[in-house]
Amino acid sequence: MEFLNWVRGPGLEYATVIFLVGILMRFLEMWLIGRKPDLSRPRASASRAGWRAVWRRSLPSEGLMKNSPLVMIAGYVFHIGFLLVLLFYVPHIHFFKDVLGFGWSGLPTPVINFLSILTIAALVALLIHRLIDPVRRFLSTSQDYIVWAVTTLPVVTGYMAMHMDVMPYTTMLALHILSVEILMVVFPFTKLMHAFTFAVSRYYNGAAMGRKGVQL
Amino acid sequence: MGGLSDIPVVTAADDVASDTAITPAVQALLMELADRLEVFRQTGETHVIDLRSLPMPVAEHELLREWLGVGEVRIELDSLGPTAIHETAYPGIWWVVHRNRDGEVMTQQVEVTACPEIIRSQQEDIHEGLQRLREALPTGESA
Amino acid sequence: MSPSLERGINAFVNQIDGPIASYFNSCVHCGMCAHACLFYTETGDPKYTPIYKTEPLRRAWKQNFTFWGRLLSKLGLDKKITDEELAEWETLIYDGCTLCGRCTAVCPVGNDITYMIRKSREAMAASGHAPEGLKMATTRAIEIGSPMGVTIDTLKAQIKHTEKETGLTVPLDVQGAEYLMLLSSAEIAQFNEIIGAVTEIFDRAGVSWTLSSTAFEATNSGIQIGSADLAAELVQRIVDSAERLGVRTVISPECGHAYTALRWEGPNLIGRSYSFEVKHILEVLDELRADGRLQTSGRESARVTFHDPCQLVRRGGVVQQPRSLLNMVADDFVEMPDAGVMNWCCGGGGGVSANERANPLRAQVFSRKKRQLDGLQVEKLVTACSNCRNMLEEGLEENHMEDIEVVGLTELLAEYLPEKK
Amino acid sequence: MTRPTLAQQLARQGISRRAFLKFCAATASMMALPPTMAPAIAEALGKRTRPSIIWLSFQECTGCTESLTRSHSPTVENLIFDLISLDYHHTLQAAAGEAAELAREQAMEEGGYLVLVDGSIPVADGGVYSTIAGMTNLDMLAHTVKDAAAVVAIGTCAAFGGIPKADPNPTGAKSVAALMADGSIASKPLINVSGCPPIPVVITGVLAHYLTFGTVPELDDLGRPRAYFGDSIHDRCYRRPFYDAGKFAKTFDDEGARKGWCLYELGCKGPTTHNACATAKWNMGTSFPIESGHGCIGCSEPDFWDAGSFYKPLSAATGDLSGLAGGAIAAGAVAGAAAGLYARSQKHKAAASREKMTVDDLKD
Repeated sequence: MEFLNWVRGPGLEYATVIFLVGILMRFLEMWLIGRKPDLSRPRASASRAGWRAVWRRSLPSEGLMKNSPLVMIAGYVFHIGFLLVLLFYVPHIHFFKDVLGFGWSGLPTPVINFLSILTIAALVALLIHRLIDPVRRFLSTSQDYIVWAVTTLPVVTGYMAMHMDVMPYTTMLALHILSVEILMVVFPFTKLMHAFTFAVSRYYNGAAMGRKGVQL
Repeated sequence: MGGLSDIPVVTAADDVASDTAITPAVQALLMELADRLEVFRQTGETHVIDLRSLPMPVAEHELLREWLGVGEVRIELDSLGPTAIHETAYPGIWWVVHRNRDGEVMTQQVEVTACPEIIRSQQEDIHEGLQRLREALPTGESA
Repeated sequence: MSPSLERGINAFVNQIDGPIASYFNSCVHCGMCAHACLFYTETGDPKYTPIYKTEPLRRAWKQNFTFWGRLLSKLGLDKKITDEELAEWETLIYDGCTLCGRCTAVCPVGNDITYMIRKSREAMAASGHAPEGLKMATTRAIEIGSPMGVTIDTLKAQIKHTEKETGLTVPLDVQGAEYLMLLSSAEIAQFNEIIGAVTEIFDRAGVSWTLSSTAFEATNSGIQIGSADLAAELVQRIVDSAERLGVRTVISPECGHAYTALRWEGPNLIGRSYSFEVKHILEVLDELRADGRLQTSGRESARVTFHDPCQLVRRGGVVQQPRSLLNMVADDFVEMPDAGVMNWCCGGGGGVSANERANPLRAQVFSRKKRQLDGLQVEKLVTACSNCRNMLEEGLEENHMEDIEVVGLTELLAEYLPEKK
Repeated sequence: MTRPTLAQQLARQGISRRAFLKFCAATASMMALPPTMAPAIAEALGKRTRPSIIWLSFQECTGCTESLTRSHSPTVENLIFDLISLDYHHTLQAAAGEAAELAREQAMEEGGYLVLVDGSIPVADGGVYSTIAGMTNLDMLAHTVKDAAAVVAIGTCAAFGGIPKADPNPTGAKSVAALMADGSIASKPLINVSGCPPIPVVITGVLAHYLTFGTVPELDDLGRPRAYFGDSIHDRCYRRPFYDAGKFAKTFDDEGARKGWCLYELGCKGPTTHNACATAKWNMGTSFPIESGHGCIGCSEPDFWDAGSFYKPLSAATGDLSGLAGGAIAAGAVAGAAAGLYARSQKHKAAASREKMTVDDLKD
């Protein structure tokens, strides 16, 4: 109980502060470097192509499906599953409503259950693939594995807390919240930042390509 | 508003009891009693279930009591408050309710035995009673 | 001061901008860029994974532009960039990358990896870690005027030869012409038929054009080696000549990188926009076609395919024009797999062809083009870049596929010009 | 003088063996022991003598005593007058003033007595916030505990500090355990009977256990008897099947609430609260809060008053996150701007120290 009180009290406060301060820092660090204006005469609207790329690159591409089907499918399943569970599990919505002041309707628990299992399976598949695939194994640093672990833990502990087979609910809930806090603390200092910066990089790339008249 | 009785109150257990003729908890208890009765028949080992220690609403106690029914024997004890004992419709299964002097329920037990121990005359009491009887007997001198 | 590690690191810091920071922030090591890269798919060696080639740049970013990176390197917890490391990356950045841009096109988080490698080359050159071949080519470009050592005298000889062949005047240094036509040294030295082809097409179309004796070379080795200063000098020569002649449009010839260098990088290199437009020869020809000024007679019966030069399509935005033009003359035009913006590189772009050390690797990765061609059964392979053309010819020869003829699109069109009235 | 055993005492009062057996059955039930243990209890109680008990009340509301005196099975009168010798209790004793304190001193003379404490002990400012007969609570407790056989902390205030210790705790209230831990009072076997108030049957059950066996019952990590605090309210809750089925009341007056669905989302602290409410129940065994449609507020747990709203689900944050977020965003903006501008200045420096590349740089 003391543990739970710590994780949902001061622990959550520390994590929130580190998370927000860290993300803002990273964003400003990135933005304030700035970029020189492009003096070449554009063939087409850069900004339109930029915004298009932000959306367009969320869609699966045929080539990737052919080359790395596992990363592609497991990647989609994990990202979508994770987001749905995060945003549409009723207790989570209660949490957000509490903090934000507004809520939304959630998905039925059996759906969330199913999504959690799918997400965990996809994450495990991605880890195995990272260990087996020559390219991904070669590229991977310890950070890649740490990030995998801190992303997977909240899903696993959350699922376990819902089903309470292993440990008392309190302990499991506390571990779940703690794992989320670890994720939040690690977030600004690792590649997890891509969850926010992906839109920025897609925009820059899309705009650079788009002003040349290439839409990808 | 007329009074408290006007507020519609529905308890979960009422709901459960009316919805289904038996609840899982009652069913589990009945199965336990059947097993214990079998053991008692074969080995003579008695058994007691303390209903108060079970997580069930009072309404479920009633449900269990209704399920077990009432048999041939009813006994009233007056000992540190009233105690009501009856044999259920299933011989060997007894329903025991101990109350204190204020009539509040102290324990409510279901016993699997031929005769609840508390009904028997106790050695200490017999000893003490015998003494009293002897004291009360008119002696030859007075006769 | 000569090139040094210090100068290199300084160059890294100078090159990093907001987009590069966002790209490094976003990379999740998914490895998808590897499958888009010719050098990985044809060698199977993970070190050619595009994002891995940007590792020194990443560390420069982390150590100079992130709070944590600065802290870690101050505490000595992050490796410093060393000369040995840059030497190791030299082969990845120059030999194992043609700046073809396929990785940029597939990255799910939208990283412009090609841009990052292009930027990395700035620091590589500043630290002295550029391949000999590229150094020499760039030196010749600056000192002689062409990476292949072609001079104005060579061009004048070719002009004379063309005039004799065609009976037409090849305009040189004509003040007030509408178009300034540039050439690549390969065209002057090897594929000189192009001069005649352009002369005849423009003559039929009634185009006012000229060559320039002070800016005939369109290629830019400064871009390939990664020296913005030298690249700017080469661009400036063209800009000065074009503005002196008062042309409205400068035409980049059949060359991929010459187009992107002049059209997209040029204004940023010299720090101002141009007073003229830059178009690729195929863009000009397609405009003439659309205006009805370019007409052809007769059709090619051979089975034809088109090899898209990467810098022209993916990095340049010239995609539809070659198709429209080819359809004017080709009856049996088939597209290669992944044609258009997702085409595969010939293997010699981005300065790789000028880097002799990379020859074996280049020959190895040609296997992709070979496979693509094997499936098509074509007689003619049309392209619009003299460097691609060179690479394709060499590759076909090595693979005993000389029966496929490689030809430039402008030349092909010139073959089907109607008889002069 | 040898004291009579409890059995002798009962017999002397005309209580039959049968009545004694009934009492033992009730006691076993109270102690959450299997009913088959009743004969063993009868035997043990038959040999014990009446222990002396000193009840100290400090920063408290008398709710614990109220709870105890409303204990119904067996009636507290039985317990108090028949089985124990309650030698000192502010509220209940007839004696007052010096006579009362004298009673306490006398009870202490023999040693081996049991000390019951309700209320927390203020230690701030020399303990001036609560004194009895000119003694601070701390002094009285230290003095009384010194020769005690064991201490029972009755109620959450005595066990964990309770409401007096809630933020900002102006009196410096501490629990008995905390005082033992920091050496302010002697360390003795301690039983925490938490709850605000504790369930009366739990108080008497613990006393009965001590009377019967003369030992401290098995305790959990918070010093509470496992027999009563071993399971969470949630574990023993009759509404648990609804939780498992994902059926939750969303408001106190919705269809779910009427159907008796789980109150988790309305802030029930059942899953984190260990107590015997779900089985022992309240008000003569009538019901317990959840049965009446209100979630558990977690009163038998440490810091329950500071552990967030009673009406927010357990998974809710207890701090003011949205307030905090504003500050964090401002701090992040300032730190980010500083870091960004520093990086920018580094870039300017790099640009200034940049040397133009010439063709000579390409020649070895």
